[in-house]
Amino acid sequence: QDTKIGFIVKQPEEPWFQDEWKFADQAAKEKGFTLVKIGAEDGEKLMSAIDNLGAQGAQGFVVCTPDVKLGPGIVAKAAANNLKLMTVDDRLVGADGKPLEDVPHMGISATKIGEAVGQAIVDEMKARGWKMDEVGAIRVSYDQLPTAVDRVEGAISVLKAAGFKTQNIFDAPQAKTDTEAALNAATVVLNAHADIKKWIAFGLNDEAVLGAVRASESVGIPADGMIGVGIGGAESAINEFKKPAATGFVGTVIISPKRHGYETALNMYDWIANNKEPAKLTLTAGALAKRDDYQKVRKDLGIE
Amino acid sequence: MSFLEFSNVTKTYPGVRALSDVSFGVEKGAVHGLMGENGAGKSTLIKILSGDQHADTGEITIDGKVQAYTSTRDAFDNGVIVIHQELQLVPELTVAENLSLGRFPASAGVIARGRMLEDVGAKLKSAGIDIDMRRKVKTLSIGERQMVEIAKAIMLDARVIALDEPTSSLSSRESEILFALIDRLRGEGKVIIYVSHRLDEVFRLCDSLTVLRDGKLAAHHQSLKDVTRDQIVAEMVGREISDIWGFRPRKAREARLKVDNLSGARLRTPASFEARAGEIVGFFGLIGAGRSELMRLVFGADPRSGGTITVDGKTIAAASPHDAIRAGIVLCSEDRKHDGIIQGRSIEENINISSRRHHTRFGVLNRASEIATAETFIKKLKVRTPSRKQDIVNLSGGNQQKVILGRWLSEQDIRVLIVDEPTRGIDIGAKSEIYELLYQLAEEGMAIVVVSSELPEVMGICDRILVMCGGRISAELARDQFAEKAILAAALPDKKTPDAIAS
Amino acid sequence: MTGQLKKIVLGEQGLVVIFIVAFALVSLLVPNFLTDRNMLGLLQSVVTVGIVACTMMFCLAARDFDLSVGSIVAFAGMVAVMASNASGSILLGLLAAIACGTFVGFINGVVIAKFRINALITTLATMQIVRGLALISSDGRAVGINSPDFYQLALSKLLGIPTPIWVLAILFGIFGFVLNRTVFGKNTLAIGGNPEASRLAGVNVDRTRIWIFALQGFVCGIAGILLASRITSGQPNAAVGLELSVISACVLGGVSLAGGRAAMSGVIVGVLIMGIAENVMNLLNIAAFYQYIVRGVILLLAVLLDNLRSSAFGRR
Amino acid sequence: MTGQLKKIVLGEQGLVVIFIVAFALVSLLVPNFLTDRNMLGLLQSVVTVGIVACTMMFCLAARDFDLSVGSIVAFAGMVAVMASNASGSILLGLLAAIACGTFVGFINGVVIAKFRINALITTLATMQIVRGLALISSDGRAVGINSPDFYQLALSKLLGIPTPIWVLAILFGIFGFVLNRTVFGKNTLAIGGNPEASRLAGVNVDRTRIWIFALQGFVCGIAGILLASRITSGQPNAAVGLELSVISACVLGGVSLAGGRAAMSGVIVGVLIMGIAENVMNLLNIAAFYQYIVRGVILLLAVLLDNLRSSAFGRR
Ligand SMILES: Nc1ncnc2c1ncn2[C@@H]1O[C@H](COP(=O)(O)OP(=O)(O)OP(=O)(O)O)[C@@H](O)[C@H]1O
Ligand SMILES: Nc1ncnc2c1ncn2[C@@H]1O[C@H](COP(=O)(O)OP(=O)(O)OP(=O)(O)O)[C@@H](O)[C@H]1O
Ligand SMILES: [Mg+2]
Ligand SMILES: [Mg+2]
Repeated sequence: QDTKIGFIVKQPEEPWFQDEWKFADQAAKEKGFTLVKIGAEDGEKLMSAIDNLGAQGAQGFVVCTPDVKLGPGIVAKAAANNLKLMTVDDRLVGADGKPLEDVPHMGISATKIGEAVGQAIVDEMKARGWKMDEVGAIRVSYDQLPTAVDRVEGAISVLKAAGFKTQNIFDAPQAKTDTEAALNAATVVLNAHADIKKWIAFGLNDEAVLGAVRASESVGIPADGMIGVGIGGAESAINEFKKPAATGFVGTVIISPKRHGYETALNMYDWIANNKEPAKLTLTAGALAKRDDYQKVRKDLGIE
Repeated sequence: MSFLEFSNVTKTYPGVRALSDVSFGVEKGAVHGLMGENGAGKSTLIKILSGDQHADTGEITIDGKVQAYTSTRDAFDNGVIVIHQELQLVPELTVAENLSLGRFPASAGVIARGRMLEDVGAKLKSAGIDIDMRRKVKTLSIGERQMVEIAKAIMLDARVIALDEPTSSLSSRESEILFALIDRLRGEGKVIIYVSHRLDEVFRLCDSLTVLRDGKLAAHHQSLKDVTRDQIVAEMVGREISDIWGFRPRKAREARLKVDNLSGARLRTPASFEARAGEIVGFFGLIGAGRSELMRLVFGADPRSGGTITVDGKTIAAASPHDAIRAGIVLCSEDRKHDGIIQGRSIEENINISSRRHHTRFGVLNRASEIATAETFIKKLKVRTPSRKQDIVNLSGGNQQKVILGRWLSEQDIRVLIVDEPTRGIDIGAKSEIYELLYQLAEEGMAIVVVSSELPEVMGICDRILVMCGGRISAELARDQFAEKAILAAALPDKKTPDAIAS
Repeated sequence: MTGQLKKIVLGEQGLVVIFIVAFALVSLLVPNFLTDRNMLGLLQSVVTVGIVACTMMFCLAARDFDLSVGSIVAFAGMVAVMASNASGSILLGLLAAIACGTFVGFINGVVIAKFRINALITTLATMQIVRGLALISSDGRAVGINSPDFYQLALSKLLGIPTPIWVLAILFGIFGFVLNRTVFGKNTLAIGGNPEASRLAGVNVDRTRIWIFALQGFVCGIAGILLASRITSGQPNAAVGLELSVISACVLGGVSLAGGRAAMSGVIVGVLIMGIAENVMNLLNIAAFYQYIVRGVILLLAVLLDNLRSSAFGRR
Repeated sequence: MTGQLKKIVLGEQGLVVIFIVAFALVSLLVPNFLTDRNMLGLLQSVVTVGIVACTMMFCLAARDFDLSVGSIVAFAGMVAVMASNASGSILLGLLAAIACGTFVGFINGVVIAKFRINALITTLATMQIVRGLALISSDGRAVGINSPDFYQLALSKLLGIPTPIWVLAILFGIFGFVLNRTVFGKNTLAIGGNPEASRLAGVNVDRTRIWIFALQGFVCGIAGILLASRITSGQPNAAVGLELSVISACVLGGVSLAGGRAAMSGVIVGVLIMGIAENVMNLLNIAAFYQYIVRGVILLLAVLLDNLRSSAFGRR
């Protein structure tokens, strides 16, 4: 019987997941199994997707869940459909909020990524010789998404540890997770504190930080008065680095979709075909990419 | 060959043959009457003439040229204007805009407002229609709207003008304006097709006449000189009706409905009146006299600001139609399109909507009784329809009116029946049957209030007439005091000589 | 023969016939489609949409709109979980969820009927308010279920068929009956046909509308509970965009947005068409971006067919 | 005095008056609100919604709906960027974007007017199809702009005011004029007010509707270009949910969903109210979850006020 593996992601439109799928496909081609890609934006779609995989005769699946609290449900559903289960990016938790250790997982913790962002910003501020007191921070937030909260809180914890004042951190809540919403929210913050001339920005992803950078440009803050560090390293961030002149978008913490996509699919295949159970927990690292070294960083991570 | 010629026009709707093989011609400078029972196919013929509907077979020729319209626009461009039976106005636009719709004077798409107002103003003035053309149509009463609708006929230089029951919501004063207008148009050599259920109007206006029956041509009169009313009625209905009122004296009993100092937003002067069991009370007045407003207040359709309503000695809240119906008051409203028919639902449902509560248990319908009720009233009121399941919008105007009447007549324990223009758009045969029904109900002890703009009607069937003028009751006459002049005098706001408008 | 065929396809039950033909085709052509497991999975996937469509049908038939359903479903799910967790009694949790759903629906109804505020706007507002409440009550995070019995709601089976599917079937039955055979149903249709005429015919329009929205909330409460049980947690972000799926399903099923026209059989078919489309796309492994296009095209085709059918019969 | 006051507040321009009062209050109470920079930021943030609202007003006035605007805006933005990059000419890119937008709108119009498919369903379908196209054309990724001149569209200023705001103001002016003073505008209102009467009066209803949707697409094209320039890239996920914001703004501005009633001044006020609400909430640093609730309540209050106003004048 042919091996069939599902790969379910929470936001199929997002470049990140597109990349994961692309690399998983690569693994499928190499090993000759069928990969079924399904997008499941919420818990209900996810449950249907698992049923659907079961009906198709798949033997296992990799999932990035729309919500980690779905854990027990996913485990039960997978068992009901007799499917092997691995998670990627987001680790499942039980009702008590503790991770489900039994489910093999590959990922990087949201807090860790946030901390990397914070560290990059602190380093850049030091390099530019900024005094913490005269800098304002835009926290582009999308608190509806727990991951987003963890990421920005991670960044803030590093900033605070480096001596950044809490009262200089301003919240710019996005109504949606696109650049325009971040741009509008950040503009308000910048205009409300016109006296602050130096700004830093961080958020859920590259798009959010880009919004803040665009906002700084539109209110006339020069590129050297802005430090934005994004997360993801997808096209929109790379575009910034390709621009002829440097912008306030200083860097992005690239997390590699290659490992996440390729390796999880491969592990799942090994598990099904060769009964080789994957490691319970694999943590990948993010890497900071800046204007001058992004090509190298991407190559190191196995992207192009 | 005549100037306007219908030849072998046939039209079938699902389950209904509306017109079969109708042929006749009309000459220039003539007003041609078109009569027939409800559902005989008059409106259908007019709709085909206007390009709104297409005949299955047969054709229309004007001035020797076969007309092949694909839309109403083509009909305009060929000089055909039609005033439809149902009002076709846009409430949010002004009178002037409504009259210019479809042909605004404009340069490069920008409306020449000045020119528009000038044109419309001139046309309205020449026709003797006195309506502020800057008002939005939604602020006009039905009668005023009808006048606006009629004004469309003169807005364009038409060769053929068809009017489908234009006087059904006009009182005699407005009707006169219309008749003068028609006379003028005749003088200008237009062809005019005039649909009406009112025989006196037809005799007053028409040069020739066609009678339709069941979609077929029943009679065609080149001239009305030697034709009698009874003959036309017989051609339409298939039997003789000698006295359409058929008034029967009754005895009024105890007072059932007592209205005391009732007032509301649109009826500033408080009104008081009463109606007794077994009595038919008529309300007459000119357009805008406030009769409909008063009845709506009694029925709780509009919020009242003061006054009391008593039925059989019991004061009732009547804060809504729902309450009023349960207190035994029902109102059959004048605006059937807006307030009467429930579009998209069957005849059966339209009839049962209110009275079904007598047959339900725990809110569950009693199908058998619903079907029986529907069938009963379809038969009793002679509604022309292929089945009780027919969507009410597919019925002819008069048949819709009958269904709405059926809705109210199927109610039980009515104490007070208010009918506002009950015979609007209803053919002569059905009219006399409806009067007969009203008499029966009165004899059974109901108090009946009839609001009508047809003076002969109120004089013909009522025991007592209340006249309204300018929002208040201006006169009350018992049957032995009925006199046209006196009634009209009371109805006229400006105390002009009533002879000028008496028909 | 062709005349006969035309009559069947274009007749009153035409949509059902078209659906059956389409279903047969899909069964033949798509591997793994017509298996027990896939059928059950398919049905389970339409439970939320199907349940909410029952009352949305009434809403649309009365010429109203309800955009708040997605939020209410999410909120009710949260309440069910949190109340169960807090009180330790699942029953209490369920009651609380249904009460909350009904209450929100009731408020919708009162605002719309009594203050005469446009239903679209009112429910757009409550959609946001209720979503906000759901997020606030849980600080934006999903809430796990303490008692495993709660999952059983969705996992338990009767005659081999999961409970949620039974609930759906029962609600289909009840609301089909209510629409056609009760005063409430007929009044709803009448209000949609002509609200003013219905009022003058003694229908208590305001009360009927309030009832419709309250029922809608009630049903959303049930849907929320089943959803929470299925996904084993209360999620404040659940069921985003549900309103559009539900309205599409209803319109696909021949419910007129201009009011006055609705049939339960149509809505069931509409719900199933939407579910099958999703299911088949996943079975055929159609790429995510193309799914958008396929979904749009199916929607268009389905209404187009229905339209041809209606216009062949001269009704609009 | 109170009579006078009542007359002003509840009169034709009542919404405008209420708005001015609210604006004054906010200016006084919210620090940093009434500054040049904040005002410009506020205006820039409503450019997309405002531009699209211009034609949505026509759409609603004609008793139609357009849910596809968000997708068209995103798609047009993508096209602008990709065509500019491919051809090396920004002008060509802009033309391509506007042509694409107009084309989608035109298709919407043709399907709705000629095949008589419900506008809600049609545009729900095109909304998905066009979003799918936007995602497919770029493989779901943002596309960067090669030529920095493209950014200048959004960054350039005239008399100290950024170009997008000028564009918005000009479109407000044009469409206000079109609505009230042209045959097209009056026909639109007539179609919404009474479609049957308009048809019988010889208005080419189908053509007018097609024009409305084509214009809507055209305007979405412009909005898409400005948005792409503003965020310096074409993003396939941009403007999700735009349709609801735009429709809310229009309804807030007194456009009747039952058709036939619309005014540009109202729509402008509606757009500004929505923008100010967002702006003030951010200025006051209201937590994200509470923003949902505040947004909903403001929406309700605004229509409630407008309703009181209308009913005080006896119109429905
Ligand atoms: N759209 C339609 N669908 C089905 N039947 C229709 C439709 N329109 C009209 N009819 C039927 O065609 C017949 C003729 O209707 P028409 O409106 O021409 O009558 P009419 O002579 O104008 O009657 P009235 O005096 O009541 O206005 C009626 O039996 C009516 O029910
Ligand atoms: N919707 C409305 N808005 C504002 N004014 C109205 C409205 N409807 C009617 N009116 C006004 O109320 C007054 C009385 O109305 P109406 O003409 O209906 O009275 P009526 O005596 O029943 O006459 P008829 O029924 O013969 O038309 C008129 O002056 C009319 O202009
Ligand atoms: Mg007729
Ligand atoms: Mg009247």
